[in-house]
Amino acid sequence: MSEVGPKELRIVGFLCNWCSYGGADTAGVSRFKQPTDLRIIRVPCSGRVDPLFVVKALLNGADGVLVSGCHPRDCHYSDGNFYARRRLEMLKRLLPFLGIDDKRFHYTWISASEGQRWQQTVTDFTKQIHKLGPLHSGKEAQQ
Amino acid sequence: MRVGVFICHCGSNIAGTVDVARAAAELRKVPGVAFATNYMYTCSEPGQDEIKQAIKRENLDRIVVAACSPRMHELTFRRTIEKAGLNRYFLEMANIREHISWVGLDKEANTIKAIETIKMAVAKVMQNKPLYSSSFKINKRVLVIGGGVAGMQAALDCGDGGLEVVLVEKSPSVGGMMARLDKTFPTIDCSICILGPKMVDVAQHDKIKLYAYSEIEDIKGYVGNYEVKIRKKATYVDWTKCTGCGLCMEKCPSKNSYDYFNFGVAPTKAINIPFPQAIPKKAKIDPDFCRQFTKGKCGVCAKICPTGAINYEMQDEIVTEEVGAIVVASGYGLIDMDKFPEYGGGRYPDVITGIQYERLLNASGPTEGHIVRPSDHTEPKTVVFVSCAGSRDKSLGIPYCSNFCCMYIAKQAILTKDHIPDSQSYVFYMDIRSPGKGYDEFTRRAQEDYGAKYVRGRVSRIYPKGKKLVVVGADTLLGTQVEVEADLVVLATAVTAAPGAAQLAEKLHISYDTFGFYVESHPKLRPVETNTSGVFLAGAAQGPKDIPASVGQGSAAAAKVLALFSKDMLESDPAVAKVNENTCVGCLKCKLTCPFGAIQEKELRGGKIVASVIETVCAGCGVCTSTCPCGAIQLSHFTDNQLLAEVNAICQK
Amino acid sequence: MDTLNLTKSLNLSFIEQVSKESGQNPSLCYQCGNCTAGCPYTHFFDYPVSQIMRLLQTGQRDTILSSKAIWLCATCETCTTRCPCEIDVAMIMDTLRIIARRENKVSEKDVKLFYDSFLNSMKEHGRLFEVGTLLSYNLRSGNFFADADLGPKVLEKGKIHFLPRKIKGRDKVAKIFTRFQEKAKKHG
Amino acid sequence: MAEKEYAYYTGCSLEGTAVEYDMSMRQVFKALGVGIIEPEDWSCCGSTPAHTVDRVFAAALAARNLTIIEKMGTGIVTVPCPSCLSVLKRAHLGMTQDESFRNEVNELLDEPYEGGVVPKSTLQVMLEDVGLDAIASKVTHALPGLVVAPYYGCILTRPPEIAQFDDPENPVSMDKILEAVGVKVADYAFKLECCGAAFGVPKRDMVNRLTYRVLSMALEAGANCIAVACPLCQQNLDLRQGQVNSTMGSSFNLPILYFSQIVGLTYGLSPKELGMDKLVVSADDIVRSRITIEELAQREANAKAAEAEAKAAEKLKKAKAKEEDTKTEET
Amino acid sequence: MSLDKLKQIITDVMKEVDVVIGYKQGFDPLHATPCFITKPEQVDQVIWNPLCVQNLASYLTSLKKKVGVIVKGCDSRTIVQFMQEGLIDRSKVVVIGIPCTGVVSVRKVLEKVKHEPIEEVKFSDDGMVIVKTPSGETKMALSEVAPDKCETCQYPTPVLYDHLAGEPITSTKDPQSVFKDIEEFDKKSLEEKKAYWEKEFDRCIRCYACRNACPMCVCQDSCIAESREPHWVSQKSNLTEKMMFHMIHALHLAGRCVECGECERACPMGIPVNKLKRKINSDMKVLFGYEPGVKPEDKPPMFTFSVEEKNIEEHKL
Repeated sequence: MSEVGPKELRIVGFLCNWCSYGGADTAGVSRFKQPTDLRIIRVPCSGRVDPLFVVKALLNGADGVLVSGCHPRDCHYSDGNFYARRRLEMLKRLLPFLGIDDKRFHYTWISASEGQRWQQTVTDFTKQIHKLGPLHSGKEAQQ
Repeated sequence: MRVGVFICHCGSNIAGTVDVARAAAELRKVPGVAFATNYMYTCSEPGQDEIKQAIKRENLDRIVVAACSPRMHELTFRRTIEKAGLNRYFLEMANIREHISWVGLDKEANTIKAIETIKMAVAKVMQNKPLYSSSFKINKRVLVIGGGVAGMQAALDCGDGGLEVVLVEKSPSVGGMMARLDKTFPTIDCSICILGPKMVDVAQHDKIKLYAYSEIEDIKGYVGNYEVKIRKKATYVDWTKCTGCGLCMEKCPSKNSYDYFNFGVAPTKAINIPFPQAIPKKAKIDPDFCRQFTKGKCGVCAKICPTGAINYEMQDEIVTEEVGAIVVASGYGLIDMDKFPEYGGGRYPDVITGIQYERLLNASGPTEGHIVRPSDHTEPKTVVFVSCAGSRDKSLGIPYCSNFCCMYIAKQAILTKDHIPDSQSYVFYMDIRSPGKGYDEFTRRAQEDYGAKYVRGRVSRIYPKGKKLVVVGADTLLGTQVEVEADLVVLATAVTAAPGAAQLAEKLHISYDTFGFYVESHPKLRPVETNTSGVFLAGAAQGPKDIPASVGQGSAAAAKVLALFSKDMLESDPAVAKVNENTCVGCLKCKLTCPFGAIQEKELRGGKIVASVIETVCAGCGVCTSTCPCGAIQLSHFTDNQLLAEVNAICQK
Repeated sequence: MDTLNLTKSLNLSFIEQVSKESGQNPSLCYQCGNCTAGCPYTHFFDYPVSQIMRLLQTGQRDTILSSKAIWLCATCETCTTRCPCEIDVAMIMDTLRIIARRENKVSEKDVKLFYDSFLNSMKEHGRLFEVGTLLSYNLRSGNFFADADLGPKVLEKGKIHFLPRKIKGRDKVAKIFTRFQEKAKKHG
Repeated sequence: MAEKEYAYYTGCSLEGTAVEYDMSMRQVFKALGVGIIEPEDWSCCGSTPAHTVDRVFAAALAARNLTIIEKMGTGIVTVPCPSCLSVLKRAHLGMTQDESFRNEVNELLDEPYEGGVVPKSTLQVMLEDVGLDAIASKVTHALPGLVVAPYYGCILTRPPEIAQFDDPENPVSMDKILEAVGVKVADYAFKLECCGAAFGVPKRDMVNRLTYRVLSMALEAGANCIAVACPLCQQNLDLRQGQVNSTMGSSFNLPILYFSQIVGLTYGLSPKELGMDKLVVSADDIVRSRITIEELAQREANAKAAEAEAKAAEKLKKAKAKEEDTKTEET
Repeated sequence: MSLDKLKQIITDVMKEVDVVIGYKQGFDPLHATPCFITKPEQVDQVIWNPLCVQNLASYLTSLKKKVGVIVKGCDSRTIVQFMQEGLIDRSKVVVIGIPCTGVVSVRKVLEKVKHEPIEEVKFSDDGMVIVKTPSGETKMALSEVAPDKCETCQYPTPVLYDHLAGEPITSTKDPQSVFKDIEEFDKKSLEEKKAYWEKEFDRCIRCYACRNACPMCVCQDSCIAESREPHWVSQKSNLTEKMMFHMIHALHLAGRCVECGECERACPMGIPVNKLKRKINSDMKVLFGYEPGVKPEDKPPMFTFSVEEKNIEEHKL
């Protein structure tokens, strides 16, 4: 996309409404500074995140995808993140088989009170993606 | 489609680091956006008026508000657009404050991020569908789980408010932990004297149906309409016949039964009434110790019972109750002594827990209020209290404070001096936590008037030396190791979640933290609600708390139930899953994964099997949607297409 | 006692150094005193171990490094075993000793001398030569008759060898010493 | 059991002041059919001073031996001395859990250690690998009248993350082994209190006071002997007992035996091969009290018979008294 | 196994079911084709030889009647998987199992005979395939022209059956080697793997034959690859959309694919479409100790969870 500055990469984040989205809010309220590459999509629960969303984003231009939900046992819907954990783990193992570095996809658990952890996660993940560089070369982009 | 975009300055909170005017200008270029503006405080009354007017003036049918977090003001703006005649679900918020202006340093980058985030919201709102709530009838009966002081308070308040109450208590009598206490701090009034009348009220209240010695087997349903299965455990005594005369207990030859009520301070009989004030005052057989059960012969109680109430063949019974709301007041547990090998791990009889000491102090306890050492029944002259036995101890996985130990230790130190005037108490503590009304004065009194010696430091170990127990600790204020040769040591053992707390939570579909305490909906603003509507919390099941706090929560939970039941009908949240019966292939994988059992099998005319959502049970997590291979079940407001629109808005190769 | 000026004496880089070398976070300590309470040596310490932890939290580098306590700790691990905050206190004491040795700030010269005699014996013979170690320690400490009363008892039991048992690979053991010294020099 | 072979890291003390530990341990292992091989050309593990110098350096001194043992291919090395054990375990665990640490240590070594050795105390091997039943099955003799206070010392089970054996606050392994060979064990609260052995030489006064506490608590618990599994503890409690008596004004005369010596005595091994004569506080009384289990059984049977006789006499007396009573009532 | 015995079983089973699904001779001597036997006189059409490649269990979910079905070891896993997912009523299915010594890949045979017309196909007792074409007879070992799945087959005898036509056979293939090819492939560099898949998927013509042949693809006409509600893939014929389709197929089969190989057999472009699913299966084995279609009482791992996942560790950045 034209708006993305030359230094920024495209990172998509799927955050559950009750914990991680709240954690990102907490980080904001606490003014914990973060890199600006990430774009956040709010979902009710990490269990709502069909691994296909991650694939869709990665195939269509994202350089990295982050999924974050409530800590195991703390799910607002009691079990949603347990399903997410299995499905996202399956995807994480599949990506390198397709030739996509699994470091481009990270899933984790951050609670609404863990502003600092959110800041750390965004910062580290963004750094990791920058280390890997863009996923899509210019040639493909034209295609 | 005519989307209106309202970008908030939030004073300088957003406008300080995001070029809001430029964002508005960029958004105007987006296809579908009919109107875009920026405004100082969108959530203010004039700000909301501006939205309403623009909807009319510009003929807008979808609204995007770019401002703070939707967790903050989504409801506000939903009401705003509803007042202007739009369906409330035609609103999307772009969080450009918490996620952008407050966390990014570079204004240029922030502005680009804000523009894209708003574009995502626009893309999503264009996929939004109008959603409507439906209403359903409420069953105005309430279930209270736990007959401790919190649960009884909730039951009595609900009952007095005219609701029918079902009260389920796990042990043979109501009263909970408070019934075991001798006196209460900071007033030193007798615990059972103030609790007893409440217990009687519970028993006699015509709106309260009490199931003692019963447990929750299963819970089905949803707010307004729960179906609860209750297991009435076998007591081997027909309570309709038992008069509580106590003759059986007197004659029972099994004298070495574990006394659960007295925490094993002394043994009891295999058939017993737990304590004189028990409600209901009925006898119960402990088959682990009863000779009839362990040896297959005895039958003394059956022979002696004047009403013929004994029934060795009794089985557990399952009863079903229907209620509309649930108050969970299942209380707390205490950490086991065996977690403290350095304090003997339970091997030294004169190292006891705080609650055991309460029973020694209590006039109706096994020693009739005489403080004696369990080992040799002599009166202790030197008593050592160890606070934080397990609490604030990360190495035991209990980093939290148990809340009320500081206070009861002070109370016990005072009572010790009252009972044994020539005794000396020592209290090992790390911090004295006494923030309640009159609490700090009370702990001071223990030291100033009753001469309890407070020693700041932990106890490292306890070992027996002759008849004494040597308590080795530190006085960090003196900067030295200290030793006390004690006659009796009382450990303020850490408060834990009640045994079985996690299993009950699973049945209720409520969350619990890593320690097993139930999680409230909001730590400050929704302290007795849970995330499952219709289920409320009271007392120490939510976290360690003292009597006044538990009673307060019991009443608060009752108020919540009464408010919920003030209407005859409830409105359901329409952001639930919906099934497209045309594309559903009836594989029912959604039913397999739904955490709430909200999905049923349904046969259409012509025999086709499809999934069907019970709207009132669906909580809106969307696990079904990510499970369904053919996209036939879609979580409203978070459909595949809505989320794909957001992905597509930012991922275009 | 003088007022302790915390602004001036708070040595953050020292706290950082100890944290890094020991792998322990001193901030976890909430001063419950359990380490002191269980310490068998506390009567001989100038600062009980909980105060060493406190001094560390407040960055009192010089006081700590010149304390006797860090040299009198025998690493019995009681503090580590019982710390409710899961701090390896003995490891911190060890680290402080290492730093003190490196900085030549040893308060308990006798203890260090004994350790050094031991290490020298090891470097020389590959194994510990008990008599040699004791003699060497006595000579260097000026404490000529330390434990002289015990000598005859041991002697009588035929437990003492007057000649060191030298192992074949003692040059290899010595090499560990020299490599370490070289490395230490290189890194300052 | 007999097929299993262990590397046996003696350690310097067992060549000198703790030679009787080595002698008795070897005898007991032989009796139990446990094969042990001494690693060739082992060196001192560095305990205890090396860790005051540097962690990597300390680990390297220990790891040199681990490398040698790794090549022997026994997998497990059994170590009688807890001090050596602790150092070897620390080096082993540090090097297997942290790769950069391993590399640093290996830089100091001629041949790198790859992490293939599990160090276990001799106590652990006896309890877990040999088993109490096997230990009990070799008993031929009894030590009636002996009451032992097992003294574990500070680092045999601590810290739990390193030791990974027994309870760090109330260890019972030695109690169990001694009970298995039919010895009476006193419940004793000072099983773990450090005796100060590490400072035996430079801080004699300090050590004497610590030692005093341990000895007096054992006595108070009704013990007439202390069992140890650590050469430093033994040396401290035994050799310095006289010193303690003169500085503290006490008059202790408590034999301090290695647990292996006690086990050996119950196996009927000769006091000489168990190194009993090497003890400073004489254990001759204990040795003299030794009888065969057949003798013990005879003694017990006699005692029982006597008791039964006494009881019968008592009964008869009572019955007679009762008879008298009824007679008087009748009259 | 004797064909007579099979026919006898079918005749018996006919008495209790509405239809029996088996194989008959196809349009040329190299092809067998499924047949639906509803009358006793049709029993004689039935054949059994290594050309009987189709997975007949695929039909079970769409039939409402009581059915008898002939399955090989590999096909039987489909039935077990259906049972795990509650997709069939077991009481309405009579399973006639055949212990199988391996089938042929028609594609491989045709390559060997350079796609000449087939005049006759014979199988010798010593495991040879003799194919007669206008240019003469070609002899090839069965193992040479077997599909990949036969090479590591662990279940030559059906994992479940009501009748077994023949004596059970035990697998001689090393169970450790089942995913050897997957492991080998995974060792390649990311660039190599990416290039491989781009090349393979670029050939896809989106005919959906793989999906249609798949017994576990229960969505049939509701497949999201062709729907607009939801709209996961566009109709654009570019690599991204092709890959997206194959990812949908693979992820929807996560922990469900019984590796019958029908997708690959059906693909006209010879794309190794089963490879992705086998990769996921190898992970399911590691993560959850799960193998699709083996034990009827198992739960497919993507539709359940454990509170403590033994083999999933939290990922650190």
